[in-house]
Amino acid sequence: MINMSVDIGGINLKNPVLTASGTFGFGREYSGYYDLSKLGGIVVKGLTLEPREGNKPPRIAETPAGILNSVGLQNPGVEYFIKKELPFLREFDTAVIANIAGSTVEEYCIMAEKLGSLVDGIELNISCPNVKEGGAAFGVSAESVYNITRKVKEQCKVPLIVKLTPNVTDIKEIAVAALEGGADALSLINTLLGMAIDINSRKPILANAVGGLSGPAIKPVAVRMVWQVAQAVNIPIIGMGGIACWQDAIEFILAGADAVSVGTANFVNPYAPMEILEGIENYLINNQFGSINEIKGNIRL
Amino acid sequence: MINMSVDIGGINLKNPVLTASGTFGFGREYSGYYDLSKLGGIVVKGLTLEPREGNKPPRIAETPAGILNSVGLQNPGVEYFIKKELPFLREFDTAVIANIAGSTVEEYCIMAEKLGSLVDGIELNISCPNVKEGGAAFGVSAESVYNITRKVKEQCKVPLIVKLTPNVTDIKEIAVAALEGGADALSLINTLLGMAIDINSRKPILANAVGGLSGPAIKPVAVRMVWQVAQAVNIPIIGMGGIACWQDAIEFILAGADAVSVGTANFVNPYAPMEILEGIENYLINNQFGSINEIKGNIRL
Amino acid sequence: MQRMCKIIENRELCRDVYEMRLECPEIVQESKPGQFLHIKINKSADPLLRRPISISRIYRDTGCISIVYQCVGKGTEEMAALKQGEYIDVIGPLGNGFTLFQRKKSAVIGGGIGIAPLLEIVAELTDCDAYLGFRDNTFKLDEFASACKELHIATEDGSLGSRGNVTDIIKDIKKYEIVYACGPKAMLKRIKELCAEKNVKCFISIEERMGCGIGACLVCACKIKEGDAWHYKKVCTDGPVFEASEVDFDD
Amino acid sequence: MQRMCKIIENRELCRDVYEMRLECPEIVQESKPGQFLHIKINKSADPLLRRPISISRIYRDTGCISIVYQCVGKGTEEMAALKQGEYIDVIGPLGNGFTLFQRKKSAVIGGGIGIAPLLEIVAELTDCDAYLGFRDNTFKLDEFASACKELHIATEDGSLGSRGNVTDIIKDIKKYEIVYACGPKAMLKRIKELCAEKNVKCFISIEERMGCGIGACLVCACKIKEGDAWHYKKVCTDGPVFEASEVDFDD
Ligand SMILES: Cc1cc2nc3c(=O)[nH]c(=O)nc-3n(C[C@H](O)[C@H](O)[C@H](O)COP(=O)(O)OP(=O)(O)OC[C@H]3O[C@@H](n4cnc5c(N)ncnc54)[C@H](O)[C@@H]3O)c2cc1C
Ligand SMILES: Cc1cc2nc3c(=O)[nH]c(=O)nc-3n(C[C@H](O)[C@H](O)[C@H](O)COP(=O)(O)OP(=O)(O)OC[C@H]3O[C@@H](n4cnc5c(N)ncnc54)[C@H](O)[C@@H]3O)c2cc1C
Ligand SMILES: Cc1cc2nc3c(=O)[nH]c(=O)nc-3n(C[C@H](O)[C@H](O)[C@H](O)COP(=O)(O)O)c2cc1C
Ligand SMILES: Cc1cc2nc3c(=O)[nH]c(=O)nc-3n(C[C@H](O)[C@H](O)[C@H](O)COP(=O)(O)O)c2cc1C
Ligand code: FES
Ligand code: FES
Repeated sequence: MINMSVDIGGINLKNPVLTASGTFGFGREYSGYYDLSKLGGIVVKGLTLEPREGNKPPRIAETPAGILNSVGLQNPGVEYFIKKELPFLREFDTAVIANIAGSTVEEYCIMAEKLGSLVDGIELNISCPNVKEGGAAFGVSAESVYNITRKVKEQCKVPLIVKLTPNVTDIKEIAVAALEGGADALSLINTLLGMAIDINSRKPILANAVGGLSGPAIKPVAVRMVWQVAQAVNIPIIGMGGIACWQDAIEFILAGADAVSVGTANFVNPYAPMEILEGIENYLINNQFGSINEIKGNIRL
Repeated sequence: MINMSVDIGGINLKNPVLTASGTFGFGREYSGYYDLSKLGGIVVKGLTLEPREGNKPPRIAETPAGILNSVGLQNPGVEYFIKKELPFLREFDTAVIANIAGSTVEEYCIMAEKLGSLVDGIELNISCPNVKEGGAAFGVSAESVYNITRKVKEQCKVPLIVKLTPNVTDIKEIAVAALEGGADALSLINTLLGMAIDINSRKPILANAVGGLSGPAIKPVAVRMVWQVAQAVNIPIIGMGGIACWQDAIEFILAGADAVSVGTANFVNPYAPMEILEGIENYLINNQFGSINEIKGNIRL
Repeated sequence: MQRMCKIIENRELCRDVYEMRLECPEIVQESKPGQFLHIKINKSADPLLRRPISISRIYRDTGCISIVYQCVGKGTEEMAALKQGEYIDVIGPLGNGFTLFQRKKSAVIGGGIGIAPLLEIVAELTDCDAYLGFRDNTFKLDEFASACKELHIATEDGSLGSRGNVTDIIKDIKKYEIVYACGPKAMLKRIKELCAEKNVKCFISIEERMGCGIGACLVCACKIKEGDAWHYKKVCTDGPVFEASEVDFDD
Repeated sequence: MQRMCKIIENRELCRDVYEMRLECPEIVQESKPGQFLHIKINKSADPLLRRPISISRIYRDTGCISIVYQCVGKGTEEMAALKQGEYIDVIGPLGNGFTLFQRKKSAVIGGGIGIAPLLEIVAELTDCDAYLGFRDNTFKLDEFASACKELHIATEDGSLGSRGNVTDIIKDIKKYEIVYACGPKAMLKRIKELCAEKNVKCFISIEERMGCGIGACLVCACKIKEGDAWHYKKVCTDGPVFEASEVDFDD
């Protein structure tokens, strides 16, 4: 029998397939396509302390093998989530991970406190601008990653996953900072900053001018970063970035991921997470492995 | 009449379409497909002081809408280039730009000296590891970019183009460092660091494990960086990264590029640079612009 | 629901405008006018996303749906190249669709490819006039002519009907109790004003770039007024049909 | 040269192995055995690159070229789905190709899909034997049988000929003056050794992942010995055919 379960810094997942924040709403929309209890976990849409309306449309642009998005964290706020969305998610036998975003460290801390142990884990989205420190994203300097991780960890009653932004010179250094700050696990990658211009209107396609690049196009960058980080830290890694089929998922696990998140692929194929789960299981069987752990990081150089 | 010429920091190009370093050899291979004199310029394969054999194969992996390469600077050395390749290139009425790479600042300087004014410009490839300083690429810290630019500029008898690596947190800061070091122009982007794994052999596809990602997949990142850099510096920019058709080229020019380089697209369509050139000209005509300058950076936000 | 649908027919109606008939009995059962299909044209990652295309006709007897689409880019061009007998990956029906009021005097107003979702409306309503605007080439006029009481046409180049915009040929909007409209934003905005002036109830179908098409990604935002407040609703699930009066076009 | 070539035929020979006949008179004029075509299967950016496929037969009378290919991934699978009458984007002929010596007693040795480029060799030579190895399914045996003096077959599952590797059924390599081989690396390495032992001249066709296919990008490196030194040559222009003795397989 194949052991599909994985432990992500204290969160026990029945299998290594999650859905990525912002691409799966609060689960409702996909619940008509398959039983969400089959998922290893659901990472919910990024939450903020107060409700947010997000950016002006257009918020999406298609690029070769990818998309740019600038949703701007539209969400109903953490309290609404707890009252109105979490009960629905709790009907399913799957891990629920809250992705949180803020403009200041304090906001993140308050959210972690409010979420308490109502969720199975908290994912820290540090790709947001740090308003008090000039507006650069929290995630681009090791120092600020260390700081925010340490402070939020103090408030966290559940395992803390720090989600790394790929828009940095040295992802290993950032990963180590999160580790030292107390992260129980890491997830990567968030989107690459990109831009697309409509040559007829001569305007950026996104109302926000720039947006986050996701989808198959970024997979090689994501695999590389997971590989680098897996060598630099010894905490579990959730790998993501362009995973569209089970082969992609295996690639991330071989690079060093303990689990994978499916993002943009949900838009193209709502069944993607289920097909990926099945494919991983078959790969293990066909290659006579007994568990995910046996292939994690298991490449020959 | 349309004025297609552009000035790149003192290099006068008859039109804004160049071919990117490493994707066009020394021009010979494509000379059978069209008259190279029609190009704005040719940026030759990266040169080193001594001949290099490069990395073990496989050196290429295909990824969604992109490729990874790890050629490892296979080249016959700068002296062979001057003696055996340059005379051939000089048969054509087009700008010849030497792309140079090295392991130490001194190597770059010696090459610049040797090239003297035999070429129309020198492009500094700073994506190479700085062997004396721990092996990080020259291009990832503002300080080392400033240093290498300043030192090479002292030896340069022709305009100096600094080619930026996209694997950095803040491309604007790097661009400013190159400007302050004395760069006459910038080119961007070089490849994004990526990786691909063969799930059957459980080995990286590239013998070198990691390689540089190029092709349409990276276009949104490249356009964003060109746009950011165009706002930060006032020297000419050669934009590249995934340009496959004239629409892509216009996108880069609207983002702020003065000229464009065609790279990976040459492998797919040897006529790509010619088709792009024609498309740019038609776009200017159809939209009643008189020159490239009129559309450069001309987007409405 | 997601289904592989057989292409029964895919033909050019006029330059760059195509009609495709799909066999999809299960989707037909749940479909109503104004809803859309979210179509993955091939298996490639380029183009990556599905394309939202309105349901143009629902043939309950044969279990088929017709869509009418215009080639404007990579996706629609590839769609035009598909052949009868091939299969295509469809999610649908999606969106809210139009609520039809049989006993009210109605008008449909369409601009360009925006006339596509109006075809099923006129097929289902008994007392309906149509106002259609085109740039130059016209299509589907016969179907409108036979299903509507009156048919008014405007073309930008004057090649058929009045020269100019469709909004200019609507002489007496207040004779209608309900207006259903689809087309370019500028047209919808003008119709919203016309209807507001005369107090005519008006439903419009809005286009916005989409990701998932099912409400999960929040990219398809449309600004909706609610009293003095506003917020973004989702075109894919809250729409694509909205009451014209609640849509804020000024953003 | 680059041409859009019409597909005259595209049929399955055995499971996952296809033969495609292309109309390309200008390419035919310049082609010789062992050269390859560099094929862009569709216009999409995914898959992005061209695919190198050996010329299998050259039909000078009809101006056609046959290629024989195995479905191993996205590109070849899409190729298998193409239909007669469609066009495909081809650059070719590329590479050096085999130099044939008519008056010498020759053998071709092929493994799996590596037999493809050998077909034209046996068609052009008069005194040639063939040694072919397959995993299970065989293809193109008739063509070899009628063009060769002797035909020896090995299959891994023993379903036809001897069970085992093709290199095991070559009893007397020294009766040949020249050997032409194509197949998996391990097979080529073994053949190189066999021929070296008995001093038989041997030409092999090498595969390596390619970018441009025309010598500009330097990704298709193959390690070649020259005396005590070595350097990387380009499979696409210096090869794909090399003398076995100069290829360094140990890297
Ligand atoms: C609810 C709805 C119903 C629609 N019904 C029809 C219809 O019946 N017939 C028809 O011809 N068109 C319809 N459209 C527009 C149609 O979706 C676009 O024309 C189509 O997606 C363009 O794809 P492309 O690849 O050809 O163009 P590209 O410009 O290459 O597409 C690039 C990206 O932009 C998106 N995009 C481009 N134009 C539009 C647009 N107008 N609306 C939404 N997304 C767009 C594409 O989906 C894709 O993601 C509808 C759109 C929506 C939102
Ligand atoms: C000179 C030469 C001649 C060849 N002749 C034939 C032939 O006659 N018949 C045939 O079936 N195959 C031949 N091949 C191999 C053929 O090119 C690959 O099987 C094909 O490119 C696989 O593409 P794919 O998209 O199906 O596979 P994928 O694995 O999806 O391809 C991914 C990438 O790897 C490359 N690649 C994968 N396998 C190979 C390989 N073995 N050699 C080179 N590149 C590879 C692809 O070109 C592509 O860039 C030849 C290769 C070379 C170099
Ligand atoms: C529309 C959209 C919205 C997203 N919203 C969030 C978010 O709120 N918080 C977050 O941490 N990441 C967000 N992401 C990033 C994804 O979770 C994921 O890291 C990224 O898309 C890469 O994975 P993919 O290529 O599989 O989509 C979003 C991505 C998309 C496409
Ligand atoms: C095979 C290959 C070799 C390259 N070699 C070099 C090089 O020697 N020096 C350099 O500065 N850039 C090199 N590049 C980077 C390109 O010049 C270009 O910056 C990059 O590929 C992005 O453009 P593209 O997406 O159009 O290819 C190489 C790229 C490829 C694909
Ligand atoms: S398209 Fe995803 S929410 Fe509307
Ligand atoms: S494939 Fe480009 S040099 Fe051989």
